[in-house]
Amino acid sequence: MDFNYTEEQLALQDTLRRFIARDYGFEHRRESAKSTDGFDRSAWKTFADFGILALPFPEGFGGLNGNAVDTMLVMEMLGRGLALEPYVSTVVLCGGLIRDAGSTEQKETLLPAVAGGELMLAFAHFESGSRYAVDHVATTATANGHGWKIDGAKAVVLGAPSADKLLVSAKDGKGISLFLVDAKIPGVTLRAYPTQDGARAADVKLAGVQVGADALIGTAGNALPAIERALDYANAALCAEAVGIMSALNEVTLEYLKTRKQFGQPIGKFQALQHRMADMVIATEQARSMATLAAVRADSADAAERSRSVAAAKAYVTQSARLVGQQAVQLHGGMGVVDELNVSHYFKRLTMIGLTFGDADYHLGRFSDTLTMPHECF
Amino acid sequence: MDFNYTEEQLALQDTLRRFIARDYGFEHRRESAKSTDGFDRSAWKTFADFGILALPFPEGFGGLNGNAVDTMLVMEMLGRGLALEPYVSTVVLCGGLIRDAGSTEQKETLLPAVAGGELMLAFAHFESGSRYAVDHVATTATANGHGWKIDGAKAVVLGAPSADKLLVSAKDGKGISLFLVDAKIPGVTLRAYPTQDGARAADVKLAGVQVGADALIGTAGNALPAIERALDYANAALCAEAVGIMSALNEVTLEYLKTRKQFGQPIGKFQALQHRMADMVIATEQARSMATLAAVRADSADAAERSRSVAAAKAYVTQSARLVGQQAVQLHGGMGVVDELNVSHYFKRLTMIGLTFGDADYHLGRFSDTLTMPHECF
Amino acid sequence: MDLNFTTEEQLFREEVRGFLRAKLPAEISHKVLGGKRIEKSDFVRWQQLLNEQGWGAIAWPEAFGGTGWNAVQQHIFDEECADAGAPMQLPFGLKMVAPVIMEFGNPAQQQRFLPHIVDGSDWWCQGYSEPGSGSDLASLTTRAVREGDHYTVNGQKTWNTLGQYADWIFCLVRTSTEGRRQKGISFLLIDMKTPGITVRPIIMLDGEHEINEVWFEDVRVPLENLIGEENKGWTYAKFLLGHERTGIAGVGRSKRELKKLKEIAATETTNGRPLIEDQRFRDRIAQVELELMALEITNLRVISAEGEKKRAPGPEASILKIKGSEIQQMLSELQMQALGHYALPYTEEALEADWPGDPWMPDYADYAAPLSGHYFNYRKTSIYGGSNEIQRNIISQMILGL
Amino acid sequence: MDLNFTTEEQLFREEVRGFLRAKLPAEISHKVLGGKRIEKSDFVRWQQLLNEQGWGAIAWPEAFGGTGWNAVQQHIFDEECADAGAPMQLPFGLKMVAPVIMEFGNPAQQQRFLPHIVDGSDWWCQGYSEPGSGSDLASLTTRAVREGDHYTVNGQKTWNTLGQYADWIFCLVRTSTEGRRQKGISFLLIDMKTPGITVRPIIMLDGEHEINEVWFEDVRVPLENLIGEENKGWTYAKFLLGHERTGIAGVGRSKRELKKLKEIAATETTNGRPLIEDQRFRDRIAQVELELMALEITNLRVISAEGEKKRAPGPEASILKIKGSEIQQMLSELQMQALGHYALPYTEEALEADWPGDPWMPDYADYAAPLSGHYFNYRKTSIYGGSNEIQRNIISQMILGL
Repeated sequence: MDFNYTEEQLALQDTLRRFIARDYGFEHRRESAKSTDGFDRSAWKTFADFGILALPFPEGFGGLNGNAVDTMLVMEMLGRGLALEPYVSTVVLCGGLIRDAGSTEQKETLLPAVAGGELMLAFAHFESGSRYAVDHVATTATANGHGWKIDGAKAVVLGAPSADKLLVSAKDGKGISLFLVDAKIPGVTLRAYPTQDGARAADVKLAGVQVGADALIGTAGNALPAIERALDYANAALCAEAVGIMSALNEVTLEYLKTRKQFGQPIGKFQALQHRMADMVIATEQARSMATLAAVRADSADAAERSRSVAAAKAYVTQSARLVGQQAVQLHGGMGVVDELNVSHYFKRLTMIGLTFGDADYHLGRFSDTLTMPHECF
Repeated sequence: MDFNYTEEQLALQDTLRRFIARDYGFEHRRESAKSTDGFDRSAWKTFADFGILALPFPEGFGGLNGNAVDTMLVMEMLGRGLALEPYVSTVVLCGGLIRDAGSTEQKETLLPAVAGGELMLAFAHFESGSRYAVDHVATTATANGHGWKIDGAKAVVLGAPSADKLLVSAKDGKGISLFLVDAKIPGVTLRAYPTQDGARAADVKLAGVQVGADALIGTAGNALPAIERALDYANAALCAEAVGIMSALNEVTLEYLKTRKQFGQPIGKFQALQHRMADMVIATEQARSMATLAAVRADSADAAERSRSVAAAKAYVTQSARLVGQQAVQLHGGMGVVDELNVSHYFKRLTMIGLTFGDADYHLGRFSDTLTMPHECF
Repeated sequence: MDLNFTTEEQLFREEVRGFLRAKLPAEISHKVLGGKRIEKSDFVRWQQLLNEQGWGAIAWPEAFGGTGWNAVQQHIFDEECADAGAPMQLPFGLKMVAPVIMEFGNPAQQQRFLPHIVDGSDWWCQGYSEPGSGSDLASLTTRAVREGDHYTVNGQKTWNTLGQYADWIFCLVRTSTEGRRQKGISFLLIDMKTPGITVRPIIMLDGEHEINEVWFEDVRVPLENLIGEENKGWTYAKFLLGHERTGIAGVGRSKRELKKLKEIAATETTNGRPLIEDQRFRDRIAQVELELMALEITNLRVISAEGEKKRAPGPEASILKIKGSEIQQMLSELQMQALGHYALPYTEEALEADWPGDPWMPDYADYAAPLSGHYFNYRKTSIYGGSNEIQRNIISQMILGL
Repeated sequence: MDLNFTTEEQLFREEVRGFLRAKLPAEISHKVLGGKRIEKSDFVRWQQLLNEQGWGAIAWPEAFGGTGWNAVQQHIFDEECADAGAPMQLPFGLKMVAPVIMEFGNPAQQQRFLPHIVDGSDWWCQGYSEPGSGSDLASLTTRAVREGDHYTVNGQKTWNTLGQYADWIFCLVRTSTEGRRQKGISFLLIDMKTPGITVRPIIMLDGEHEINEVWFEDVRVPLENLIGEENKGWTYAKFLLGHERTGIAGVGRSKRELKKLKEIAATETTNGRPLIEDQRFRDRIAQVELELMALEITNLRVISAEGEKKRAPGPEASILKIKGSEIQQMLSELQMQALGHYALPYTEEALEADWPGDPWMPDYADYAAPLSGHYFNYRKTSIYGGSNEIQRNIISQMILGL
């Protein structure tokens, strides 16, 4: 039982905290969101320098052999900074998929490029009409003499507009497979848009897209377990990001309660608001506990235990984030619903986290369905 | 659109209000609860004098032709007084069943006796293992030369210990039938107990109970619609009772907030408690609206509309009653959890209402299941 | 006790429906029902159409050009308009300044201003809140100094809704700093074209320009634009705040949005079945529908009681505000949640009436586009018009006597 | 960052389990697990058995006869005891007065009182609250007047838990009315056999006698029973209130009750299937299990941090109290709800250990009998020990600085 970060982890946390505070202020973030890419490519380079793009990869492939707790730490800091860079898409999801499902050659080619910040990836998996079902893939892959032909459409692919390559899930005869698809080749069309929280995504059409045999990640038809793992890992990362945001939002709100005056006193003197703030703090501490659980269990070899814990954490953290986000806005009054302050941006990002890779009800359902089985409490 | 009581209704309300205030105080109620019957037989006589035992019956059978709104009015006042008398069992449920399903002769024999306060009845319907399913009846009725033989067991029959006769639901070959069974005849055994709220109930065993052909209420196998209607009517009545209790509990709690002093001022000066009290008042007003809906719709000829509205009301009122009951206790602090004050007794009765004839989830489910059909809002 | 509408009320409802079918322009209802951006011209055109029918001011007395309808009729009208997709009639002229002008204005003011409100030719906005005075309105500091035949106004107002279109603003200004803060406030009507007025947009969290700051720099306001007496403005302000009643619960609009929520949930699929067949989500709809059913009846109870003039408005207005805003928020949240992945895209162009939809996205992404923005935007409903915390203060202190 | 227990901790857990298997009397665990009434003799017998093992005071320093266990060990012990159905060790002696005696008592007091707490021979109760001072403890009025070699105590205490069995009571009394109210309070230990003490039962809403009023009429208390200095009692009282830490979250007991809830839901049937297969009810269990999972980890975070002495106890104690009590209440409410019709009967005799069950009722009605009473009774958990409102005051004012 140990709730401490290691010395190295603390050092990395400190580095990121200082970077966010000094070089990733709110106005900088606003400019980045408006730029063509929708994020800051120089920040991405800095991330590479910090090593966080190499974090979850094995040392043999240019990585740092980090675990999900390392990722938690990074995500919490990125959350505080409302970082727009597609870290989850490129590193956590696609990097993780290649690490878990790719061939040695693919890992050798791709992971160092991700780690170095030269290769950006996006995971084109969910489809319209499938909602959050992980195993629903209508996109098809047909083997032919040149490799594979892929047809289908993918919905709301996060990070796609800036991705060099897409990891596309598709069904062949046997099951679900993963293909590495260059975003610029014929047949691939993107309709890009910003997301509500200022990031970028795209709907992706794949019409007779021809890729070589080497585009197949790992072996054909066996990608589902790796996809499930990657999404659990990503959801654990989102939990940590949410906790970072909630902490920051509580700080901002507490400061507002202490400085905003009405009826001749700081509004933080009103007991109803004090108790609201107390509930926000409680929710955040509880969410932090669950995000910790998710991080520790995301690395578990037992898939059922991993999924159950991550589902529990995502459901709970989303509920907590809803309370904290909504109440931070409410306690700010009019200042909570304007674009000018960071409050509304934190709130929007928290809301979108809750709707990414499964909403609270979806994850509650996953967890609830395990209840008939015997378990220790966590 | 009219939310007013008629002159007659207001007069009855006034009569009951004065009776409760003058003759049915909390200490009187406590004594009644401790007595052998668990209620006050002289109050029952007074109810007969007031006419409320005759309320929902047709004039031709000694009744007053009252509707569910009249019953609502009565139940609200009985709620304020935490009346222990088995009004719902005898008048609303059994009286209603005989009215709706009985033969003319049965109505002529039974309803005037109920109206006069000479006959007390209990509805022996639910069984262990069936939870709240209305159509689940394992008790059997077998036709024989002498009439019917009944075998089975009924769970938690409210009002049974004081009932002269039981209305027993049983399955024959065709469907569910209702039988009037003398509580004292061979084969009928009761295990009586108090309920959590100070009323009385019993588990009832029926072992080879022989009743005559005239014990069958109405025709064989057709009782389910009448049972459903009677339970809807009873649930509407319970909603009104809950609203009466919630109003009374709010008054008591408000008074406590104004008089109890801590830190040199009435605790009602603390904003967190003020807002709690405001939420209790809001919940009660909203519950009153739903109880009104239930009362108006309980008389509806359209069974689907009736059931949907009553389910909605019972679910909602139970949720509101939970909030009001729990918070009334909380705001009273230690004084809320002692037997001495009426607060805890109101709370316990509210809790039991919520668990009688279906809990909030059961009724929410009934309502939710209708959602795929088109409806106006109420 | 009867929850049914009378025959006359039903006939009235039919009349309203007939009018809406005949006169409500399809291009406007398309925008409203689709959650598109509503233009100034849409609001004005609809007000003109209502005025032509004699229904420009449903809550006003007939003497001032109103319909004289009772509260239940007004409720039916509101409900039908919402259901048909008529734009909301903005309250600033009709429901806020007009009752003050009728009650406290002089005949000249009544003749000058009221007809232009009914016929839609004057667009009004509100100058109450200031950066330093939100919930604590009486702390306002915008100064009006009497100089000969006019006041000179200096200061800043904020949370001014749609003032970028306004012809007139009604303002609370400080005309005295002596005595209790409430004693030195006056109620002024100010022509927005007066030199010295600057309107600066405030962008909301959904990216829309709906509110403004309004700056006053040596703005000259003729004395004749003072309502009632100098330093009595707080009385008029409280009258105004307490006056708006029908419609505060927003039942009609919430019923429309509930219907839309069910449509979305019937379209969106999960595991190959409509989302509404998923018990977990359906229960959430059921729960908000229960709240709305209760509120609809509570609302009718309140307006019926007021209609009979049996008593003064009670705590009910605050109950209606609290529950009404919470239900709006719940509905917009569930609409967003229902969308699944398509809650994420921010497609500003989808707010335009002539957006053709996007062949890239599935059909439902068309109606989906504005919904997350609505959820964000509707957080304002528990903040504006007296925050829900202030409403709970009102219930507990003014009504319950705590 | 590691959520697994170390090998030593796991071995320690095995040791505790072995002890419980060997020594916890079945007739006692039967009562605890069945929700039966626990007698004084049960509490005392269990304390004696623990004492024989050297585990009578797990949180005390070894110097005073404690185990010297660290916080994680204490947590494991609590958890295993709860799961096995050991009775709670009452806090009044062990966790409340003992730390005060250790910190502020003189050696004579320490020798006189501490061993008898560990071996179960002295039963302690608490004399803090008074009818007029609940949350506002400093307003207490029970007077102690120094007269020669003793104090004469007059006044009334209330919310005294299980004082009907007590040998000793620790009391806050007023020894001075000068200066700030907090300045005139002293901390006295009083022998319950002293003439002038009357214990009057207060019956709780579940019908049980668990608390009392304690009246003092000219009760003579030797000066040597004063803890520390006269008029410094408030300092000791605050120390006491802030001291109890492990166990406040009640995680072990709540895990046991969650298990029980699932067992009930697997037994009770609806539509012929176990209730736990009903998604609506299962989701409710899931929701409280999420809360408990989070609390378990929060609790471990707090006690780990304290164990490392890296910082003083923070807002976490109040978080643990609030969440812990809410979860206990939710669990008892769901247990009651799970019962369906059998939530209604009040079967007092079922609280007796030797109740044979009732052949009339279905099997599950046996375990059902105490559960509604528990729900009612557990409303106290958000009231006692500093109400949850007071806890929120503490978080917002003491910690957040509001």
